[in-house]
Amino acid sequence: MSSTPKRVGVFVCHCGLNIAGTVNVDEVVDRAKKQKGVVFAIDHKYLCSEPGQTLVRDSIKQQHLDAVVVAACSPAMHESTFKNVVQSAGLNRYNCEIANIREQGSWVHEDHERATKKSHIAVRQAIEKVNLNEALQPIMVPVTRRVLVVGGGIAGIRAALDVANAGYEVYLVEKSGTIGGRMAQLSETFPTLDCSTCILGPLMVEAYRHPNIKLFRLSKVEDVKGYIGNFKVTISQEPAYVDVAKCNACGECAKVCPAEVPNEFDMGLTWRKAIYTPFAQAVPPAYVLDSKNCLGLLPQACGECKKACDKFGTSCINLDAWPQKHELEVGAIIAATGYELYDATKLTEYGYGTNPDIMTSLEFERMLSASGPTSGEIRCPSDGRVPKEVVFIQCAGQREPETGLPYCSKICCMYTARHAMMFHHKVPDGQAFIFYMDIRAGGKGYEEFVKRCQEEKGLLYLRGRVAKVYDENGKLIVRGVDTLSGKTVEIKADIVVLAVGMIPSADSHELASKLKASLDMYGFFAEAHPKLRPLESPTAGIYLAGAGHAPKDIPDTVAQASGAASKALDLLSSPTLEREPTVAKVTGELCSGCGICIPLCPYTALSLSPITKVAEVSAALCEGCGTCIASCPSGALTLRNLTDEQILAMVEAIVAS
Amino acid sequence: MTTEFEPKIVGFLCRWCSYAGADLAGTNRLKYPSNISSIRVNCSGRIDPTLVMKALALGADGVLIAGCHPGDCHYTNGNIKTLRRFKLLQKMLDQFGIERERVRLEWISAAEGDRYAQVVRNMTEQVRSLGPLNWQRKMEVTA
Amino acid sequence: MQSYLYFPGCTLRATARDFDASAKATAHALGCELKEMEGWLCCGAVFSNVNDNIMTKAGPNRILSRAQRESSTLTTLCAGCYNVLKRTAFHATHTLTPQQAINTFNEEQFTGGVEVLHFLEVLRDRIGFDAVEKAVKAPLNGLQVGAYYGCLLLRPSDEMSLDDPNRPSIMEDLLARLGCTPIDYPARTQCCGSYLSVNSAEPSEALARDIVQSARKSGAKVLAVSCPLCKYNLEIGLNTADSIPIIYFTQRLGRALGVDPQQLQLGEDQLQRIREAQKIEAM
Amino acid sequence: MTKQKLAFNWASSCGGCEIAIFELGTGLVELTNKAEIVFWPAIMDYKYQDLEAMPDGNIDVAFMNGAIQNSENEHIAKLLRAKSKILVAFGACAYTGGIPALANTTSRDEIFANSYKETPTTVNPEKIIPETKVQAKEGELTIPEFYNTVKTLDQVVDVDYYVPGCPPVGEQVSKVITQLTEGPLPPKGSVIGASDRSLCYDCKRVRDERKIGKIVRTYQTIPDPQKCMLEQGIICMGPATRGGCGSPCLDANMPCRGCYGPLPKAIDQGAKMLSALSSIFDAQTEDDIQKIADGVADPIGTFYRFSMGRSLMRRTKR
Repeated sequence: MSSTPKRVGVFVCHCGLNIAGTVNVDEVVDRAKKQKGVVFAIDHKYLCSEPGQTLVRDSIKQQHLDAVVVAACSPAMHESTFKNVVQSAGLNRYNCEIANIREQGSWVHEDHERATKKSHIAVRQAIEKVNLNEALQPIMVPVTRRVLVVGGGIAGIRAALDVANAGYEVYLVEKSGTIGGRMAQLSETFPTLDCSTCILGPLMVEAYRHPNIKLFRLSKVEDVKGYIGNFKVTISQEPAYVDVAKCNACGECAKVCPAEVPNEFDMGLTWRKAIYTPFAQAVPPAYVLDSKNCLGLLPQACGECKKACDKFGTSCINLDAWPQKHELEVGAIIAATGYELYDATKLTEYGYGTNPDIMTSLEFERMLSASGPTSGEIRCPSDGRVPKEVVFIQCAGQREPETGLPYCSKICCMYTARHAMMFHHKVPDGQAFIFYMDIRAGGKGYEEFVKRCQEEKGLLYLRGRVAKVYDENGKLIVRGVDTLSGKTVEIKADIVVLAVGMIPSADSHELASKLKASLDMYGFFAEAHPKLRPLESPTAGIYLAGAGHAPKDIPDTVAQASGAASKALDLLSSPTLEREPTVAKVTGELCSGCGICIPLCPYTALSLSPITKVAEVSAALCEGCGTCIASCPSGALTLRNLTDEQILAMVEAIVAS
Repeated sequence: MTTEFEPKIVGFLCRWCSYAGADLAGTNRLKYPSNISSIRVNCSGRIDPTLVMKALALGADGVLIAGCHPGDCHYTNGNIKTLRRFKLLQKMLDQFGIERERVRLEWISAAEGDRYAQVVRNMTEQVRSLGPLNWQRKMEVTA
Repeated sequence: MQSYLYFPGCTLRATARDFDASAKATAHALGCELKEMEGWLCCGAVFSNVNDNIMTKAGPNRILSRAQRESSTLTTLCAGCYNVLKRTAFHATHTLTPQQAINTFNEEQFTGGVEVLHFLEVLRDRIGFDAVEKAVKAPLNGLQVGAYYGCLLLRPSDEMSLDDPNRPSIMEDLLARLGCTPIDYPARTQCCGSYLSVNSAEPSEALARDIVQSARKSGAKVLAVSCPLCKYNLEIGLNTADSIPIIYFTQRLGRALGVDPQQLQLGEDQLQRIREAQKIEAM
Repeated sequence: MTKQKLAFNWASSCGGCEIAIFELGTGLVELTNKAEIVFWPAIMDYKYQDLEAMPDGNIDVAFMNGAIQNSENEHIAKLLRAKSKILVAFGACAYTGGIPALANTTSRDEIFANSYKETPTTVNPEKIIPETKVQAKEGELTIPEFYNTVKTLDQVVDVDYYVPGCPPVGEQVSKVITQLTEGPLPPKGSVIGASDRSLCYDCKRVRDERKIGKIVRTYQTIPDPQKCMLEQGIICMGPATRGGCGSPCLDANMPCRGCYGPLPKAIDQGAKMLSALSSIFDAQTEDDIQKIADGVADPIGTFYRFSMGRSLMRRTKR
């Protein structure tokens, strides 16, 4: 606490009409002038603009201000901006406080008088607080110059490669037996129709071979400790039971394996063995044994694969392998957890699951793929006949509050057009019907692509929703409405394809809570700011890439991945980083060493000194949450620049008004 | 009373979830009564019952403590520690005769701008119908 | 004897006495009773989606506030009444309606303390289909019955929550227990035209024809319904050639339980038509 | 040298603080060599007139114990203030309200109803309750007015020093008297005769892990004399209470009840203790937390046993 009262300057922003439209700025300025300690108060149209910042900087010098209160938008927006201004004017950056009169003022109140009164209160709060702020210097901590990438899809691969190519080590964690993710399952990509695996494959290999990238497949993040620049991550890894170095993928093991399970790569349209290669281009190019579906390892139930491998193969199978734990230290983490499809069985009106010829877009995708169950031929799953009528239902269960998916998955209009076109190329005498709500083809070359499809004969776009899909005497009937002709239509279909929505992958919630990164209302990773910081989580040191953040197509995903990588590189570029010094502090003479606070600290920043018997804080570990302060029965603990005195001064500012 | 009573509500909002949620309410231009003024703290775990009681003693008619949903705390489980304190505090405030509607603990995530607005509307109305708390005067009453 | 507070509704006291009678008889045969509630009145017939329209809400709320005094549940038969009452209770408990205003107007308090049940729910969740099956005396060997739901029983699904609005099974499950062969046909959840038939017959007749044809195509010989209005719409305006015998599920149930047709108010003509339709001595 | 003039008086209290002075024993005799006791109704027949007769500032140090619960208490407090150079709030009641201030959880009417009507032993057929004035054949009789809210001494007059304790322990009393009679004087408003750290600092009991799975009341168990009371689930006010008492209660295997009052930086002793205690509840879910919290039978009576008068809320809403 400063002994001599600070000379405080108050700056009130109009933010164009955002604030001034509701709040009487002049009145806020006048009333601020009357506050104790305030020697200067002025308003400005846009304080965050260069002239605005200059005004603050110059006034500090001319008016000999010790402290500054900026009444403007939320501190989440420009707190650092104005702290920097204050610093550049030669004051300690902690002599600056923000009064939030926009997000929690002008924007939420209609009554001008009340909005103005509340803004005045906010200003008073800030004045009270800044008066009691102490000048602090940032705490410097070292940065571990390594990056963890979670998720081995195209986003994870791209981000890992960018960081690795910049010369930093990367840990790439993937839950399945290979990297590649969803993109590897795709047949072609819109709008250029180039073969998905052909463009992905080389990247997979590059990532796998890259000296700076260490791949942990069959792995998941177990635990995350620490903070930006200094994360300690525990990875748990399932064994592959196959020695990658020795395996030459001869496949003898799979031949003899008795355990058959649906092949997730083919969306369950085909079967695979318990020992298998996920797909042809999988890296590492070796077989994997999935212990969940193996007849038994502990105790060993069959062991046929090992026998076969020892006999015909390179005896690379070790059935006694154990799961491993890896302790990793990284400075930044990139979350690239990707997406899954909404459970189509929940959309009972479309009858998915009651008839094999009703399929999801990703199942249809597999059927289009040369590496798919039908090697690229389109057949009805029910009886293998070539379908003549195929109905595509866009927005299946999407843009629909009832299903919990009010959002648009962004890619469906495009891939459905592609699907219809591919179908028509493969079955020239076939007829494709596409039910759509509206076509969203924003993107380079997208609109042109859709137009091409729409003009192609044999593709019929029907604007409207499908009411139900039902089976009448072995024939699929699609009943919907064509809102352009205003008629209900009934279509006899051989195959019905549902463009179901993208949802965050199942384990992203678990990862988020370990990373302490917040999610949005749908379970996608939340960004720090939708416009200004779309690549970062609000939690420092966590960066976002791909469809785990929001539904995205491949170009957007790759772009965001490179963006996230460069954000991480920005952090790694310096060996140390500054941490907020607003941490807990103990007044030794008042502490009795009762120890109540010790177990409350999630960061073990508190300890009892063996010599003095009283509590000590490790400033480097403290995150400044303040829970220990609230618990301290003797008031010996305080939070720098958010002391009880300061909070109560703010409370008084509120109730005294 | 000639003019309607306008309660004074002090809001302690955690920086990562609830304050961000309150900001989101603003970004979405949701409207709620201006009776609440917020104080941004890093974590709801910072809130010492002393601060709540002092606020009431100083003349606040209601106090809202808002933090992240359990499991989502930016500091692992600061909100759980708040919940522990709050449960016992609530029991004691009952003894003091302070209605539960006046002191509330709510979980509001950064995505729940609408929820924040709703909570504030609802709480303001409840406190308004309870009338002023006026603790200062109650303490002075001797005769 | 287990007793369920019961709301008959106007139609069951007029054109659909057989529904009322057969339900009471079958309930009795299953060892419980439908106890008619004190001072019931018209449910309002249509649930108004305008929530601040207190007038349309007053009636059903009054019914429920009275039921509340007698029991924690209220059992209904008519799909229309069921829809109105269940939604009224739902809106009250979820305070979607200005409950305070309604109660003040009614001078009767309804606070949501009544669970509105359809007799089908009673059979499924309270008595249990197993118990029903045990009580079957005259199994209807393989009689092909199509269950017709219409819309009011099932929609809006989040408020009615009786069964899946797209693929319901509660009636089929019951019929199967009685020895029938339930017929699944696409139109069983389609709208019957409801009050359209009052002012313009054609569209509702068209709808009815669709439904009946769809049922016949799939091999149904008889339709079981749970709504007098549906029954009316499906019967009227179809010439006997493309019509199909339509009875209340309670009558079907009653027969299986060996209740005398008189008690079920199954007219001889009805029985006759069913026999013809079904060429086998199932009834 | 002229002897220092001392005064002792009690307001609303049990008299334990008077006894505490006798703990000086023979020291009392030595005291009278250095100082002259000019007013001490508890041991000698002083009259209020004697006090009123004194010129202002006549007394050097006045020790006032007891809370202010009626108009007489307040009148004498003011009188004593006027007549003394130094006024000391002596003991928990004068300093923080003490046990009498627990009356603030009810009201005058309830107290009267209870004491003069409801208690089984009361015989009061006419249901008479005390009036400040009554007409009798002797004329008008008056008694002091009973207050609805009990106050601390410094809520009615300006106080120079505070001595906590119920009662202040012997050696602290002699220290205080010497300090105030011989100087050097501490800054005005100081709490004297106590430590600035909590009782835990002096506590000899062993601490292991700071958590509480269940609240245990003293009658339900015989505490392990070696282990920290809190860790045995017994509510011990030690962490939130000034040390300096020498922890006699804990030595007698009873938890601290908080008579030495709040710590220097603690705004409210009860709130601080409540926070400290609940913070270490060993529960994660709302229900489990509630279970433990329910174990605290009477929060106010527990956390404010001695400090209600000086608490933030000061009384309940009546």
